[in-house]
Amino acid sequence: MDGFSYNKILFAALTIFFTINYGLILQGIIGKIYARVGRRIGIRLFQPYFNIIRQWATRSAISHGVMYYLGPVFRFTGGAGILIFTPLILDAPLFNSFTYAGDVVLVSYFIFLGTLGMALGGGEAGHPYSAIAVTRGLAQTAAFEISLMLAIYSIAVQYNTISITEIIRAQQGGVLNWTLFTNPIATAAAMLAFLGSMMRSPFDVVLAPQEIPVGPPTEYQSQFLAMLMTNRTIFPVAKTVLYVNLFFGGVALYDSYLLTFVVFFLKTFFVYLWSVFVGVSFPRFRVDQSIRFFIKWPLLIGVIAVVAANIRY
Amino acid sequence: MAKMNYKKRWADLEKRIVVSPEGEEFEVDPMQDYFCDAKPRVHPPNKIAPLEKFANWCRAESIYILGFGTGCGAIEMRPLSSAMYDAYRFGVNWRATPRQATVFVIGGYASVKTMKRIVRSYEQMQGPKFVLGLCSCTINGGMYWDSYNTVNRLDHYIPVDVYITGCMPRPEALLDAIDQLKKRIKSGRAEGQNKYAENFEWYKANQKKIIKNWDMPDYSW
Amino acid sequence: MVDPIYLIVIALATAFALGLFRKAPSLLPYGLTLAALAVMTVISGSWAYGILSGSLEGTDIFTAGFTPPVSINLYMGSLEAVLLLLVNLTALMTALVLRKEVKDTSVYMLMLLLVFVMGLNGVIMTRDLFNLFVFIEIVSIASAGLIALRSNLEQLGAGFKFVIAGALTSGFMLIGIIFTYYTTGSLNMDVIASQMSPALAATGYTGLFLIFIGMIMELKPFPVNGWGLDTYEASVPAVSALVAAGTTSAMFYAFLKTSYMSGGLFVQAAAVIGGMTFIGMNVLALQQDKSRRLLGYSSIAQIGLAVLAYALVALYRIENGEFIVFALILTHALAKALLFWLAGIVGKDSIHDWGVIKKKMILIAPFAVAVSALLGLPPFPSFFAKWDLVMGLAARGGMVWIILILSGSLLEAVYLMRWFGNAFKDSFNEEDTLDWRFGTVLPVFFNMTVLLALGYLSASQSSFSMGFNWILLGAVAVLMVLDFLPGIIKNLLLMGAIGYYGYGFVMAAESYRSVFAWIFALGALITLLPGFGVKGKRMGFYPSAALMFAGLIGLIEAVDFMGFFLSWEIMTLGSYFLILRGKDSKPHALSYMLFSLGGAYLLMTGFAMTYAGTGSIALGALVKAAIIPHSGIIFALLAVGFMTKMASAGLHIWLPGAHAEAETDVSPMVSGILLKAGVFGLLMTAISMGEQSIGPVSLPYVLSWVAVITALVANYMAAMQEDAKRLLAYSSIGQMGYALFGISLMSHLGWLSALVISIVHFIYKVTLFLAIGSVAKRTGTRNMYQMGGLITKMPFTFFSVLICIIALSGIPPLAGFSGKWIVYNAVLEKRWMLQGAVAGAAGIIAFLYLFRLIFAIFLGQLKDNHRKVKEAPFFLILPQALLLGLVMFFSFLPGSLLRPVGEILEEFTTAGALEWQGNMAISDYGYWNGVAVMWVFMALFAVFFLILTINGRRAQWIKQFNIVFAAERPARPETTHFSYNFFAPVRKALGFLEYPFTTNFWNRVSDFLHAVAGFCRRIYTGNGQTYLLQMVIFVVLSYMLTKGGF
Amino acid sequence: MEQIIENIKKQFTLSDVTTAHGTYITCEKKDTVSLLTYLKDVEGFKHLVLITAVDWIEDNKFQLTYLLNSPKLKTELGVRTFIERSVWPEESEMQSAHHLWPAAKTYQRELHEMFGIDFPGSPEINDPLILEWWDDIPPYRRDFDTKKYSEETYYPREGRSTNDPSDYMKDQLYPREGEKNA
Amino acid sequence: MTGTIALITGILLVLIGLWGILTNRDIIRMIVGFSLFDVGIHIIMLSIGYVAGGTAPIIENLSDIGKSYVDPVPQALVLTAIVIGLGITAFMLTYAVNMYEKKGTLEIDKFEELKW
Repeated sequence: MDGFSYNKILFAALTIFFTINYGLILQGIIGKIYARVGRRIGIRLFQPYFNIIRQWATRSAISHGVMYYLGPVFRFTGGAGILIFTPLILDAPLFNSFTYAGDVVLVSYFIFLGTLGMALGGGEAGHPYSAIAVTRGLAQTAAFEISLMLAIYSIAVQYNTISITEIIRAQQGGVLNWTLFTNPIATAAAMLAFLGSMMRSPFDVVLAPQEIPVGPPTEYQSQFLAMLMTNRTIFPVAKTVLYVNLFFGGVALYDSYLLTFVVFFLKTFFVYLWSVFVGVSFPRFRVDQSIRFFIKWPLLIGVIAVVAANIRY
Repeated sequence: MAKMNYKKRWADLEKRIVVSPEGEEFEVDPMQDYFCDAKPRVHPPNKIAPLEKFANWCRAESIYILGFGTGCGAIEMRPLSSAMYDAYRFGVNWRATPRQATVFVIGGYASVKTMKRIVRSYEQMQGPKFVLGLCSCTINGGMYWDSYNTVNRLDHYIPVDVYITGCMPRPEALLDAIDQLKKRIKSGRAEGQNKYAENFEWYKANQKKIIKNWDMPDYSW
Repeated sequence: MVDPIYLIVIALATAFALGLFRKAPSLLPYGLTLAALAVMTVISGSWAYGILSGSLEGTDIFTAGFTPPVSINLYMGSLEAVLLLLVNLTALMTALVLRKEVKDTSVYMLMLLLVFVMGLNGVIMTRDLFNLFVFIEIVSIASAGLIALRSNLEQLGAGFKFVIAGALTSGFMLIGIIFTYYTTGSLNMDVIASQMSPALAATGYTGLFLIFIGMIMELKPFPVNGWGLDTYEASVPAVSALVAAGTTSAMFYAFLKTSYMSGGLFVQAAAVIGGMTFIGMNVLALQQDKSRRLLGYSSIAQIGLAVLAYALVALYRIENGEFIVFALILTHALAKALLFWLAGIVGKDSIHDWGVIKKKMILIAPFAVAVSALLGLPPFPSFFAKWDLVMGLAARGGMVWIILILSGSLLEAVYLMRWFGNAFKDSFNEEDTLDWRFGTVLPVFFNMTVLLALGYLSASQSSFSMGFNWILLGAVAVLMVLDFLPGIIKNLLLMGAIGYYGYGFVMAAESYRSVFAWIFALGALITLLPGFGVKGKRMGFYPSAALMFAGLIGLIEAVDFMGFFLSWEIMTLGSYFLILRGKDSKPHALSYMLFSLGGAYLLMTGFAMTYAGTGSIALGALVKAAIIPHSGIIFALLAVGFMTKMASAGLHIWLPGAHAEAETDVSPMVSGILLKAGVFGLLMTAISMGEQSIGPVSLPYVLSWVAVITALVANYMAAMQEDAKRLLAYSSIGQMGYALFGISLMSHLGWLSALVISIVHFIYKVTLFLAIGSVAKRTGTRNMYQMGGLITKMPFTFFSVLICIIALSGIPPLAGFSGKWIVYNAVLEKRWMLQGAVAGAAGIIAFLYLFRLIFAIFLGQLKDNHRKVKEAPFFLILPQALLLGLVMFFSFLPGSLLRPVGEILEEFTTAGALEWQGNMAISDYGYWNGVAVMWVFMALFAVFFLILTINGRRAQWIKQFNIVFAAERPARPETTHFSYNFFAPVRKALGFLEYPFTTNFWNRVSDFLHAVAGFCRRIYTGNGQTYLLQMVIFVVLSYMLTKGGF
Repeated sequence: MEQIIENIKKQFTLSDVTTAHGTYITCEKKDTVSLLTYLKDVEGFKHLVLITAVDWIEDNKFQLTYLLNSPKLKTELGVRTFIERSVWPEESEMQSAHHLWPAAKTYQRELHEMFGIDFPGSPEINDPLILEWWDDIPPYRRDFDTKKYSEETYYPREGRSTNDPSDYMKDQLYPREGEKNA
Repeated sequence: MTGTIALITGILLVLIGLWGILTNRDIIRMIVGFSLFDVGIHIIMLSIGYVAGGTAPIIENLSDIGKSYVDPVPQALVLTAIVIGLGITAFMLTYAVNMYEKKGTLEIDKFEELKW
């Protein structure tokens, strides 16, 4: 909880840079995993780098209007904001640049800035597919967010704080101190919500690549798409880090930097893998089906988590 | 006498009189008001050669194909994404919208009607964009060489980077063509977009010759 | 001073003198009659003035030089004088109105009129029982003659029924008089009253009872009053006016005299009959659509109320009883005469044809005054009377009667307000004419003036001191008088008045009041700005707005319940007139008024119970009320009352229509500002009374669930609307749900959130309503799917909507987030996580409708006919710009808002209060640095924008149809704009939320009442004989019930 | 099937019945629609498979074939009729059968566009179906020279030899007649 | 005794009158019923003031003082009541005539133009 100092700007930039690279590699790995499940060889590990550089290097571009132009900016601001408001690694100054600005409530609401930017940008493009996809996305978000909120309430009561740093700190000192083990019900509710937020199968009808081409950004191209792609590399990482922080003990700063990064990598990777695991195994839900799913089981688990936390703590 | 109403136009594209909420009447011309009618521009390569070379390398290694089946050859493209051929390992990916694709695979014969859509989709693609002509039909009309309704040579209408012969060519041929395209891109010769912009009038005249009811702006942005 | 006996003499002599004239009418007899009536008016007026000013005393007038019991004597006291003045004035006015009838009929009519007035004078003055009977008979014969003035079939039938019913009644009375004489040996009421003892009452019971029931039947009790209704309906409106105002007042006074004579023997019976009449007639009137018969129902109901009030005053020994009863009866007489005269002017019987009244817009004013006076709305005497009555009843344990009186009043509001709404909104046939003459119009406005003046006078007569600032109402009156000026000048005047008064007012307001004072004063100024853009006079708008703002200011300034309640009602009235101005707002304004009145009556009951429990009507008494018995019920009553204004779930159905249909600049007033009155009241209750419970049920806990369900369902409903303003209206309901949730948390942070939400909701809802209103104005539609792509045409409006939806949804860099963050902390502190989660879900559903709002209107495809739409007019943009500045200020410096408000609340509770370290707010659970978030956001945004601009500077700007559409191109904007049934998948999954539970419930209540009315009113078969039978049965039953057997 | 043909023959004059590759009956132009109605309503040929035409340029006739299917009998029946072949830009005429099968509308539009056979009364019959703004002889008429058209319009690449399609087809199909002519 | 008889007669007349009013649909008969009702009331009034063996309440000379005489007030009242009753009956008859002229009938249940 420090105040502002100028080196934090540098730290924040480095955080974003680090996460972009990490996100790209993660994308490569996930793509590879998807391919192996389909018995293919799959993309090269560095394929996402090619894609993103190619996209930034596009020569021509078109713009549908002011909001269309600003949409990706909003989107990226939202993604980068979450990243620098969330502690990536506990007590590491480099990865805690602006965590003093707010707690988990700030982060969970800041997510919507990106959503809004995307929705507005896609909307101004005037393409009906964008609007259809946005309605789907918002509807699904509204459905899964409630169980996430219940889970956050549950652990907030458990740890008596909503500061992410404090929550991580409370989980230190052994694997069994993780929320996963101290409050498994809340973790279950949150991890189901996580599936929805990652927009992977069975909840990927928002993007619906062939039916309403790639969802909200259907009209996006060139640098605009490049910015969105960059955001897409950091956004899942930011979300995953948030879940790791809240439910899997976060990442503490070990004596060895290497160990710290290995732990960071493993935790985020395996949390991410959970959505991939589900994604490759299940077919797609319709939107109304996924809403019904989310307001049934995850909600029930979330309510149990809150009630249990209320009784116990 | 022939009763056929051959020159019928789509009513939604005609000029129309509308009444504003204040009751004022004015004319809306969809072709003028709803479509951008700017001409395409030439986008020269980056003057810093190494940067351009690097960008070309990335462009070559990241090929986003427009998933748009224009003819019977399109069926040969599908196996590429299967485990058998797995084009993904060469950096190939499919996008469902021209806005985000870089390579347009013309899958076989192009009838006049299809040609109209091909032109439109091609113009809607961004960036350095590349065209693969699949099958003989794109080269000389193939078995439709004397058809009243199928174009004979594609490169009169849009610039083509690589042709693939055969009727049908196998997926391996397509993979090979992609390889050829990569080489072409890396060597900086695949400037089809600029060629199109430079020779825009010529291409347009050719297109308009066969597409008689030209009911769209000259360049579909 | 002129001897009052001359009242009778003059009338009689003139009547006889008229006999000398030819039958054919001429101006002379008419002039003579007018002169006689005028002289009588002057005589009674001078007496009234004399007695009320104290220069005269009540005197007995003895006829034939003897004293009672030998002679007949009359009495002239203060009450008599006032009633005489009322009767004679009404008669004079009626004579004026009847000018045309005089030409059509004969001179006999004038004679009848004079005899009638003479009879009424006698009824009022006489103290002799038999003399009373004689005068009653004279009145009844004369009125039977007047009723059949036009001798058409309806009048004849009604008149005959009237005559036979009167004969039967007088027969009973006569028997009663003679029995009484037999037991008491006197006919003088004062003498009998002085002799009255339980023993005498027992022996003379039958006689006294017959007199009582006879007088009651003259007052037409429910259900034996079919003949009375027929009379009101059939006769010439002017005559009905005289009957309603004169006869009923005189008869009621006679009833009082006889009741006084019998020593209050039948008070309980009177209470039951009065109550029954009040409720019964008001229920039955629901199905009535003939205006004059409706007035008849209303008259009888009002008299029932007066009887009830008298009986209750006597039963419970309520202070200031004379004022209560006479305020009711005077208000009724004046208002009812006014309405009957108005009916004469309009000349239409069905209430659906009254739209023609709009040919002379000015007639709306007396109509509104009369209806409000009848309903007991301030500032009319009946309001103070009802208030005193209810307070007195509560203090002495008459809760049942309070419920009865208030529910009856609510029922009355249903049909009167419906009628008023019809008249104000219905279209009319241009060929219809009004009977617009000096003689017809003068009385109407005269009575209106008298009512207003009496209202002012009666405020001081109420037994409760009243902390209401009359200056405010004076301003309203001035605006009403100046209504002929152009709108812009009136707007300047009103804004000047509010600015001038508001400055001192805001500075004077303390504690949390100051927050609301700021909202009300600032809101008034800002929402009045758009008025400059409206051309023309805008008749009626500025007085109504002034009335509403006067009420709002009065709320803040009120120090006691009465001032608070009065302001509350004034505010309701003003906002009702404002809402009614909307295009299709008729049904919505009605339901708004009814719900508001219902809520207000609950408040009144709650206040009354507080007064009963603490003996004080100061607002501070609420603090004491926290520990008295029934404090839970008081809390519940007040809470539900205020929640009606906040439109919580179950009580919300008035809001969407009312807010959506209102005019462009009225919607922000009623939505952005008016709703805060409910928040203010509830916050006051919560802060004063603390946590209350009924039995084991904790009320704040119940409130919290109501609040979050309100928020959830309202937000869902908002997402499902096609109408942009309805969407905003539902959004208001949802936001008020959050505020209610904050209040129900009963903690520092909870209240802080409620206040913050009130403030920011005021800002962005005013802006949004102005923005959307201007879009609706420019595009000529409110359906969102008919708009689209307006961002290029109305860029500023788009920008303000964008900022507002970001603020409203609580996305961090803007001000709305502070409310959300505080709610989170407050929820954790209270551990109401389930409610918190529902509220959170509601917040996310809010995204759905907010995105829909901005997308469907401003993004997507621009429609053909909107290609030449212009940006909103300057005076709609100016207030938006001011408010946006405020939003941005609060967003950059959240502490500037949170700190002072938090300090205000620390006065009440400090537990869990925010701690401030520089710009960082620290709660028990988390922390938040709004300034840092804002700067981070701006820095990131700037950097990324720069990157994008450097990279994409060559972008080609293209037009709306340049989209990728599966190699085709879109056909038309209408078919390409995806907006109709926008959230179809959500509806598929969560459609059950849309089931109109509340609407159905209230519809069923309404249907049930109307069905009851439709069924029960069949007792009025129209057959005179049946009526007689009913009367006989009524007499017998009453006798048995009062005596408990024969 | 024989029974059906017997039944038909009772009411209609059939000029030819062939069962070589499926059953085809040939009727007169004026009888065609009533025969189709009879087949649909009485004999149960509920399904119209297609309508097609053959250009007998030598006989100056168009042959129309209505291919019907009976789901009950699981069999198909072709009804042929010959109509007068007009010289372009005159159009031939035939009665419309769209009231029997809505699908006939599309086939008739196609025939109108490709052969210049008009079906008065058929919906949208005058609107273009496949070709956009065609301004030549209807392309399926055999007097339309498709190769010439293609060469003039579509920029052929060099290096192909070709024959005139009508002569070529004549040589292939009617070699003796061709010799006679020659 | 005389007074009681008069009282009972009066009450009986009142009841008969009421019965007549309530059971006859003809307006004229109803008016007749009213007359009976009225007369009954008048007799009741007289019987109330009746003093057994009393003389007329006219004091002509001093010797009359102390004699019992009937109460004069009810008699005075009855005179007024009779006048009023007459007036009302006349009024009713006027109505009856008018109603018959307008509608051609005297059945009371035909005059139901106004109801509910």
